Amino acid sequence: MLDNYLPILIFLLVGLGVGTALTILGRLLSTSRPDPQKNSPYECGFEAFEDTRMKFDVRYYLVAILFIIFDLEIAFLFPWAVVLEDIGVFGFLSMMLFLAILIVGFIYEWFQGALEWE
Amino acid sequence: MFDWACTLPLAGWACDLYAEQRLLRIGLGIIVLVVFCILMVLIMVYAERRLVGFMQLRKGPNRVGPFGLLQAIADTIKLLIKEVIVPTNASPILFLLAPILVLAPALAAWAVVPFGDQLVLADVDASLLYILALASMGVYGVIIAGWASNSKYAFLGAMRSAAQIVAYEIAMGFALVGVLMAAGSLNLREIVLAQSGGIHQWYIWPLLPLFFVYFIAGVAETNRAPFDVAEGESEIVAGFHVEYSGISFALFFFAEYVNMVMIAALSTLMFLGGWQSPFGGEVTPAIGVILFFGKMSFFLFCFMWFRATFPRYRYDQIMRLGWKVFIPVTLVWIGLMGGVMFFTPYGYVFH
Amino acid sequence: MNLLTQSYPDLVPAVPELFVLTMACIILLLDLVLSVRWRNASFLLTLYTLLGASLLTLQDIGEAGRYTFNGMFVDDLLSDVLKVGTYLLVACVLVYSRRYMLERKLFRGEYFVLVLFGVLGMMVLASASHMLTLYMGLELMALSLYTLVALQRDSRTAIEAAMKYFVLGALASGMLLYGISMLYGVTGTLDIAGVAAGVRAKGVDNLTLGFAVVFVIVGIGFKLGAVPFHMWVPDVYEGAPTSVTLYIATAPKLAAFAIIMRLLVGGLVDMAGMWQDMLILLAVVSIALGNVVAISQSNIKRMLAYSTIAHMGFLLLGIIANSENGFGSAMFYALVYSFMSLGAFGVILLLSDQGFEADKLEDFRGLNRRSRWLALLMLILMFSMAGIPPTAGFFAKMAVIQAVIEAGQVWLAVVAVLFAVVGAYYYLRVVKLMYFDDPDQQRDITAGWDARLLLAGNALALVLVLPWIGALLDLCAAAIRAIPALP
Amino acid sequence: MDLQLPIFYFFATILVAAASLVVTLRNPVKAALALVLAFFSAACLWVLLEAEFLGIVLLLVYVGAVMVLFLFVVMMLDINIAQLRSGFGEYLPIGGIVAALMLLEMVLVLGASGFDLQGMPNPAPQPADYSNTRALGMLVYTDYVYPFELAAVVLLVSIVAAIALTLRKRKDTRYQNPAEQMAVRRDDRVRLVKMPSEAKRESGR
Repeated sequence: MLDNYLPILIFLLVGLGVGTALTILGRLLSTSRPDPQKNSPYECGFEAFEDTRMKFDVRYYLVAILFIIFDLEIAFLFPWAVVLEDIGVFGFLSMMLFLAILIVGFIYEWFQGALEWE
Repeated sequence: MFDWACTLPLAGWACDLYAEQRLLRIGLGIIVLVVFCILMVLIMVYAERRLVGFMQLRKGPNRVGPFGLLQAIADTIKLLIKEVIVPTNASPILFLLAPILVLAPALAAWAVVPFGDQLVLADVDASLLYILALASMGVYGVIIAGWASNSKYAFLGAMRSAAQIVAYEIAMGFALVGVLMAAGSLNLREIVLAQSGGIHQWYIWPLLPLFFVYFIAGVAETNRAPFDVAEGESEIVAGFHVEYSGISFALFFFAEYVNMVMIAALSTLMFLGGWQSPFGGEVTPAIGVILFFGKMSFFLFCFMWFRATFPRYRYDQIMRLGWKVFIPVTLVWIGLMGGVMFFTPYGYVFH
Repeated sequence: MNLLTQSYPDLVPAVPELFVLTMACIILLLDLVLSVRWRNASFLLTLYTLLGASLLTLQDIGEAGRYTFNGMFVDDLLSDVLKVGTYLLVACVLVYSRRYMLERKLFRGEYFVLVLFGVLGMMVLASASHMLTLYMGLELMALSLYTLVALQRDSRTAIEAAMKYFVLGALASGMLLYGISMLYGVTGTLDIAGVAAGVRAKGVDNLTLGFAVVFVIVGIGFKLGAVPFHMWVPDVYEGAPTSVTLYIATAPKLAAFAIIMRLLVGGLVDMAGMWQDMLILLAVVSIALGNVVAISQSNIKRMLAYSTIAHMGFLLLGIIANSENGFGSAMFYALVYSFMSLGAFGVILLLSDQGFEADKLEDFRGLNRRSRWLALLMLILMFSMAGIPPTAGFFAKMAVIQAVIEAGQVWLAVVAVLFAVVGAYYYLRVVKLMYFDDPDQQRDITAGWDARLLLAGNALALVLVLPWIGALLDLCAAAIRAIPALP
Repeated sequence: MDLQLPIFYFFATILVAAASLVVTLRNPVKAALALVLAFFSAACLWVLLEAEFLGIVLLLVYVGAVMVLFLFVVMMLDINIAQLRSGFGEYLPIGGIVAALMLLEMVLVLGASGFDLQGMPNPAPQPADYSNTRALGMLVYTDYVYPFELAAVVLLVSIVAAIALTLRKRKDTRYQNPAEQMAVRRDDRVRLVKMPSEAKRESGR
């Protein structure tokens, strides 16, 4: 089984290598004439007058948390879908109960307005 | 000639591999795949500009080479020799690292894509999961780019790309669950083989709603129009890569197109029977690869078509579509599939 | 494990759990559509749920242990007694805190749902015969409790308390998990009976097992709030809304006892020589520090928090004895303590008012003049906590100390009694404040009749239970015998 | 195959280095990125243990979802780095002692008889067509159905908790509803009134 993963490992390293090599190549081939105006961050022609980092509404985090919860749910669904034939009706029903519990949560989210983007 | 090296500690395995030529095969495979990606991107860039030009009653590139065919190569050379500007307030290392981190997973995902029954570099069992995982890593490049640039536009772009994932990844995952239920495997080769027997066996028919959800989510994941809110050149100039130029910009560009080809390839493998012929029966590997490319081109065409046709989605619309339309649709379909498979005699429809 | 003939698990033993889960989901959804005026419906439905669950649990209470879900769930006398105790405690918690929550705008559907899910977590814990379910139950309970503490979002202290509770609680469950993973590494199973067998096979002097016990004890120590893992207790008790403090101070103690019985006794009874030593340390320091520091408190919630720490030390004495009598007396102690704590926090709740928290000791000054009846109830509760006869608290203390003496740890008994005497000081100070001082305020007590009645029953029961103390101790001993690993 | 050993050391080194960077880096964003690297290396180690499903899910869930959002929280909160660092030196001795003790314990535990190579021999490598996902699926939904459903309940509680603790209907924030804005019709905004025409009075010009 691990034999199959060897090419992947090598490919990942090659992928990183290709990117790095091209970046270095670009630096070698390209000109470099720095200039304070050129190097300043893009701001539609204005001087930047404020820090980039800003606070966001809590609402954003809420959607993010809900997303993580559903992502975990998907992690549970994948092996289930693969072995569905073998685990039979019992396995199917156990997942339907799992989904039912989470659908309760989904309905709750929906009606509470957590899915609205204001 | 290298015999002496094999006596060194740790080097023994390299010699063993060399002896069985495994490393050589892997190396060749990787080179083929990388060259394939580069070629595909060059063709895509040219084709897209011509096609969109055609749709918008323009000419598109037609000066460099016959019919402008060499335009993409000219652009590559231009980008290679242009200056890479690192903004004053940026974190230089992360700034240069970001495009590399976008490119590496985009390339490495191809390791498990089967072009034919035997034509796959690494036939791992959980290949679909592996591609998903790598795709989700690509977002780091975008985020790092947005943060390291230290520019408001770039930051907003990165922010939006995270919202994008939040909106679509779940629907995409649910859609894939349907495919897995039908095929009973996470392995792409086995998923294709489960669709053998002709066009009526392809999963696009029984899983039509899931197919639409998947493809739309795929378009969103590659940050393509109409879901290109992370770039949104008319709103936030160029989003996360506003500060990038030269080769670093080219890497982002390259990765985006490689990802696009990947989504097209996955859609082909999972819904259109991969390399299989629509009339059933065995095909030779060469014909299989041609069929695979043919099906893939259709999806790639769709990508360009969307770009030429649709206006950009608004933020709240993206959210609503992802959470309130796609998730219920996919959930209902999964339940329906399971119900039909277990409690009615029509389960064969989904196999 | 033939998958083709996978048989359906026997759901009958788990019916109470399924019932509570279903009802919690129904209340969650119902509350979405009900208007604010109909909130009381959710409240009543929650009470009915607890009532229904206790009927379902009592239905098969006498029967021998029944395992289901592949031996991961057990329905025996121990679990039944603890579950019924939990329902009763939580029902009282809800009735006591109804007005308090209404006045603070916390009377929301989420509150009931989270309370019910907490109950579900405790039920799962009480019935766990597999370390995986034990852990899931623990997390379910803890997650609900963290949220309940933070439910008062505009209160800085509540948020701070929730944060401390969460961070330390997560650390504790991490420790417990670490210990569990070591046990799994050594014995190769997560089934608690299997662990017991594995420990016997591997031998007691296995170093890895030793470390596993250390981590398990640390995890349990955190959950119980025993010194030196007690840091969260006073802050959480003080910072949380009093109704939530009431909840945390009662039913979870039974759940913590369940963890000890299932994991430490059920799975690691052969390692008793080792965990006894550690528990002796925890118990002595808890009793000493809890009783001494409580004296200097001016906030009664904080004072009761330190008193909890001391009481948990007493509970551990029964465990240390490592005998059927000892475990039985510890169980009795847990039950009695949680009802005392219920009453004491109940009084604070009843005295609290719109925009006023009766959580200072001064607020009890001259309570006798304001309400003779409430002062009397508080007197009984304080006497019982101090362990003054003829209250149930006295018999509970006596039972554990007797067990310790039987186990030959006379010095431990002496230390415990000495510090109990020290502890009596601060309980009696409350009594003095109530009866011999003049009231600072003439605020009317506006508690509803239902809460008053229930509180009276709660406090008087601690005295009136006297004739049945022997029977209760027998019940506890019988419940302990349900654990298979005991010799 | 002895190739596994160098690969293990490769990823283990990265993991330890990245984990140390998480606590020592001054910039919280960079620390979070180091944590991502640590997760990635851990996932590779899991795959090396032939737990391919769990390894990839670690990538998918932790690296692909949890850390992305965590990174955003860190990026957007204005964390005062200097203030954050002030306690570092103060807690270093006690933290160091605890860490050293933990290390000692781990060495003792892992060196003890329970975990030595004789007590825990390597399992035979799995054949190429072995499906880790399948093996997992066969157990989770049947034998372990009870903890599995409990996991759903825990997730439900976390949904309720997240919404109860963060969702707030603010009355003071003014927000636009673009969909409503777009749905406006002419009739909602403009009222055409029919009026009889009047003769324009000529001004004296």
